[in-house]
Amino acid sequence: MTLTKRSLMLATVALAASLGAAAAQDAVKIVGVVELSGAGATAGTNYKNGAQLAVDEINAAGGILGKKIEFVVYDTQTNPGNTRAAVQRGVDEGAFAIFGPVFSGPIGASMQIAQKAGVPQIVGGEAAGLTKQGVTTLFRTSLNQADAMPKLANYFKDAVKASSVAVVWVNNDFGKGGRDAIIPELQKRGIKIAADIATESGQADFAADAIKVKNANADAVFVYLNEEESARFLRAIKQQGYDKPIVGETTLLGAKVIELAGAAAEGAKGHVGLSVDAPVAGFAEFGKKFQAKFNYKSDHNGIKGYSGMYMLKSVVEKTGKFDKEAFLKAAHGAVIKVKDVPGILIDSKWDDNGDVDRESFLAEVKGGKQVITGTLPPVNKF
Amino acid sequence: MTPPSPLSRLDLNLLVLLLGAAILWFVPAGMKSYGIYVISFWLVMSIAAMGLNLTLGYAGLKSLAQAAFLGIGAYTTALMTAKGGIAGPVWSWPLAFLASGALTFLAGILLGFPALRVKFHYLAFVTLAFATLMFLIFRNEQWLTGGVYGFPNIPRPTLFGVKLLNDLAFFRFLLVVTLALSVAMWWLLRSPWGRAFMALRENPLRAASLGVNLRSYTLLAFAIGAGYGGFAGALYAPMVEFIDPAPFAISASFVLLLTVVVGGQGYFLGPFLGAAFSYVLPEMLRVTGGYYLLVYAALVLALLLVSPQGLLGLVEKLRERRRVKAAQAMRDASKVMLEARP
Amino acid sequence: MDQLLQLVLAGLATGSIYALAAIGFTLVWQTSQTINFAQGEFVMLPAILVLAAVKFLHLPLPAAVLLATGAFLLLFGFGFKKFLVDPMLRHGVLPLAIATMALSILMKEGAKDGFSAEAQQFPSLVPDGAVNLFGATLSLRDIAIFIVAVVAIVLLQLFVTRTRTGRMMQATAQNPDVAKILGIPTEQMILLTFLINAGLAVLASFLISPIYLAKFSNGEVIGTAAFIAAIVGGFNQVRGALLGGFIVGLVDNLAAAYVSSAYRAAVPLALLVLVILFKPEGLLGRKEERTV
Amino acid sequence: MSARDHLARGAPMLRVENLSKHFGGIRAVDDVTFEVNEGEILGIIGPNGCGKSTLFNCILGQLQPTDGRVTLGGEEITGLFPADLNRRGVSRTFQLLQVFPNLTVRENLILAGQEHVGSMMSRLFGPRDAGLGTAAEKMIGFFNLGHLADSKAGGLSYGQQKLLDAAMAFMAGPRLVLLDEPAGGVNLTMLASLKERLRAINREQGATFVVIEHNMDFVMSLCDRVIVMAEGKVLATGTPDEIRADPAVIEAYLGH
Repeated sequence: MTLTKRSLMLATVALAASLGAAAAQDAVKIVGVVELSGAGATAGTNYKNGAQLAVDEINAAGGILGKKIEFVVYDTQTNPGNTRAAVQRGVDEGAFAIFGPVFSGPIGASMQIAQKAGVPQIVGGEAAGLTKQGVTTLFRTSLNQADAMPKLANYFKDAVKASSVAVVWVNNDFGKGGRDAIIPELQKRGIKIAADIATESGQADFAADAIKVKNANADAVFVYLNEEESARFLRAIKQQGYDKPIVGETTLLGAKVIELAGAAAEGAKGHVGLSVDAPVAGFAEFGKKFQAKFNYKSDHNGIKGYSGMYMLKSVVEKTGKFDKEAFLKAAHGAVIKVKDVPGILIDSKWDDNGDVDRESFLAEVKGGKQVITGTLPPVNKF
Repeated sequence: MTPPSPLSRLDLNLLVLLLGAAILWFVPAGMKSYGIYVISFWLVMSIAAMGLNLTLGYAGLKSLAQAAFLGIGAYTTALMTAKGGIAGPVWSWPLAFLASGALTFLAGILLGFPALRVKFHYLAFVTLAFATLMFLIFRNEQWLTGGVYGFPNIPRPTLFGVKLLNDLAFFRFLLVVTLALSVAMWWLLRSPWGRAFMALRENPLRAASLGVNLRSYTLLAFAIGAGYGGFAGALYAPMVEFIDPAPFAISASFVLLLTVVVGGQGYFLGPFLGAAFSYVLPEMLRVTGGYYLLVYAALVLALLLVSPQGLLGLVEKLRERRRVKAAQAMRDASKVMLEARP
Repeated sequence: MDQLLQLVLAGLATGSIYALAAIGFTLVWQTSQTINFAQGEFVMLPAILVLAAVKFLHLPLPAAVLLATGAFLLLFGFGFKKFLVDPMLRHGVLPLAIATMALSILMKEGAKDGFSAEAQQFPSLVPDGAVNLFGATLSLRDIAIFIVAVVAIVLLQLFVTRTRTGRMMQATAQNPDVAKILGIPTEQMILLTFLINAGLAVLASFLISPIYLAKFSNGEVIGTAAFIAAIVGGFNQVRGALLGGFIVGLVDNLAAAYVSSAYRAAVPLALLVLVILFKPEGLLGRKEERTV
Repeated sequence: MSARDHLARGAPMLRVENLSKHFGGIRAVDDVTFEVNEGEILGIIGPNGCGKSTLFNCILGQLQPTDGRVTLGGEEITGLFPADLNRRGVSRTFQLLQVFPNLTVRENLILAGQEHVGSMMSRLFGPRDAGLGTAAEKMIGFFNLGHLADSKAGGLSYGQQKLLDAAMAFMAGPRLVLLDEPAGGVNLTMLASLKERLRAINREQGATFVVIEHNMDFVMSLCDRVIVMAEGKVLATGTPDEIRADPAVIEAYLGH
């Protein structure tokens, strides 16, 4: 019994101590709240590493407005409750901005806290709903699904010339969001949905799903899964001798998937938001630096973290001070060009909802590499 | 000099409980939101663990569904209190709280029926199946639960016309509810029911031969334990203000089970200690970076190897050893005196 | 029709992996009342060990396989029994079960932090490719998995029923007290079951990792499937676990195709509950007389 | 007091008719018939494996008899569950120790009586001891366990636990008590005390006893009447003196 009390007091003392630690005078604190374990570990680790790379570069070049960035990262375990706690902790610790998370569910759980505190939150999530809830502190680092899917639907109609499509998606907020966004777009273009197949996050055995896709006899299959699941699915469907077009969005054509799926990834094609293989000098440059530092190939989440950090730097420098309110004001509607800020990697515009707009690409896996076959303009010209 | 029985120790436990609540009322005053959030989270999970402690620790029924009950309570409360909720604004939370408890109580009875037929670890698998099904329902039935997108904007309760928006106010409200639920549990355990639950765990055969209705008490142990899970859920939802299926998955039920065992199953204060271990410690271990789950698991394993009865079991063991040592010293001393005599 | 056939064949291949894990689970449960919640992680880890040996020790693959197998048998066959099960068992079934839960987290996190959070390719001995069978496409790997698993199980069954050591082990599994009175070195026999369990896990790991990719979280699904298989088949014997494994593999695949992929995970568990409620001794299990 | 007086005094309380229990091909209990009269102490003896314990378990609902019936005061109770039987006034002790080790002696006794008073609700909201404090105190005194009243039962010596086990069987004021080897493993002093207490409680509560026992002296000096079983069947019935003189009984025992 005494132990209960004692441990409790210890706990409070330790908490108080950890909360009391103030940021150093000449540094600006940015707290990363990222999925380092759980279902989002791959995406989160890439996001964190990308951001870390940018932080190191910025600090080496003298920081932002003369202040070094103190970048602290808390793991969310891909759990909304933990994400909330971590964002709250970041806010309490006086973070100038919160970086992350990447998965949309945890973003939804935590964005109110950043909103309440008026702290900018720069996230990697793509689910359409996030920027529709009037949260003024949220900024994306990649295309909204609602913007990406029409581009892909056009691709199905014009390039693949499919009249029916089987849709395979992962049953989490990312996959469901993509599925909910693409199906109406396909139907709008007169394309039939031949099969609508949900799979589990972390699923290992895709044999049944592959068999189902094959027997659906659609003209093409749309695969919207996380990286590892994409690779497993590709292997499973190739084992079934499937020979129709396999189309995906960003993840399916990512480096990790190609590495894991090996030959099974060959011929997969689709739309890519961000890619180190895109014919953009900045991306390739980033890809090299990332590879050199972390010894593996970055996926699109690495680019998100990296370019997001440069977006922050650019907007702060534009306002000329570390003022969150001014930041929020300046960031909405900000247009950042590569010629001014090389670290942004690709010309980008943030609108009033925090959505980002930029060019995107069509790609195909050829010879074990992602090859860009076309470039699509931004949704709205800027 | 034998150690006190778990039931006779209860009176002392109540004292600790009241004292602890009094201290906790003031402790977070200087804390920031994060600290208050962590302590609030600890209280909520303590309630859920308290329920499981009744089912598992006192009545000996292995359940892997406590997080599912937490989820049922959380979604019920979310549905009833969020915009367009069923009840009116002032009464909405208290009603939702009662409804969450009642619904999980009924679910507990339902789940208790297999418990009457099934023995040992099989029961754990039946509850596992139930918990999996509940998780899938939370996730798949988007029209009801918001599915994978989650359920946003769950309001904080209103008390005496004041909305508990402030974290400290909400924490104190939480503390009062926790205290009330703990005292109710305390009363239950010291009543003849508590004795019957323990009899159920220690020796169901003998209990039956003494007229203890195994069926009623088994169902009750399940249902009340589940009800506490529901109550905890009714607090969890407004605390987090957003819920999605993840915190109610199977792994969360596992962690709750670990919580009860680590704290000391069948000890009244075990759930509080266990929840501190499972939910507060990891927050403190964040400094270890990505390794804290590893550290946590290693600590649990080490603890179980040293003391399968959990932390409070360890405390009792140490105290017992000291007692034996003292008695031995006394005997030695008297022996010396005897021998010293000519 | 050929969809059904394909699903059945793929289900049998997956099921044979579940069977390997379930058999080990059953053996360990019988000889020492250990409900091993880390069984799935037992199947996950050997492949990771192999990759770690290649990466950190720069061993060629065959040497890495040998080293990983040896290390795993030592740690999770012998060590698991000696340092976890033996000290915990006298405190009852539950604390031990909880300890294995903690062990499963430890193994998972250890694999993640010590090796990699990401899925890794694992080399396969069998080439990619497929054959046609009655109009159904069947991958060579599935066939290989099925054959290797079944051969291993048949060998195990022969060992148990045809050799003296095997029979002693079986006697120990069925009734350790009587076995001890009969002069069987039960301690050694129990250790043997733990080693066999570890060995089967290694085999399952090497078979499945080329398809599933080696990843720290792979054990979760396999572990649950192995429990279900063990209980559905009946805890009493190897044949039961084998049947249980096939049934779970089949049911899972058929459910994914014909029931609802969103509720797929619940279907094998529903089967489990039905078996527990109506035939608690399992499909091939023997009924035990109610005792007082 | 002889057995004849008992027969004259009491009506049949428990009647077992043609009871059989088969396990596969083994007839553990084979067509057993006997009666126990009110207030009587009946002993059942027999070599190991003669079916005594199986007979007990069939009467008490732990096992389902293959054939035959059991009546209690004229009401059929065959196959009723133990808890139901207990609420009809049938109580038992077990061959192996069956106390609740983590409850105190007092709590063990209160538990043994609590389900017989009040309702479920009164057991939740009523007094903690279910109004059995005095009764438990009396029972503790009666069995000389006063100094141990608040000790955990698991910490008691074997003999003390046996006493507690017996005391628990009497807490609810049962009409019929079945004692399964009450003397097993109990030392001589404790044995005398146990026997004396059992007799006293038989006198005071007027309870009827059926006792299974190996200890011949204990049975012969405690019981009014004795049944001898062998290979599942009743071999002989009579007063202790009659049994001692029965050649079939001597044969059965010496033959083994």
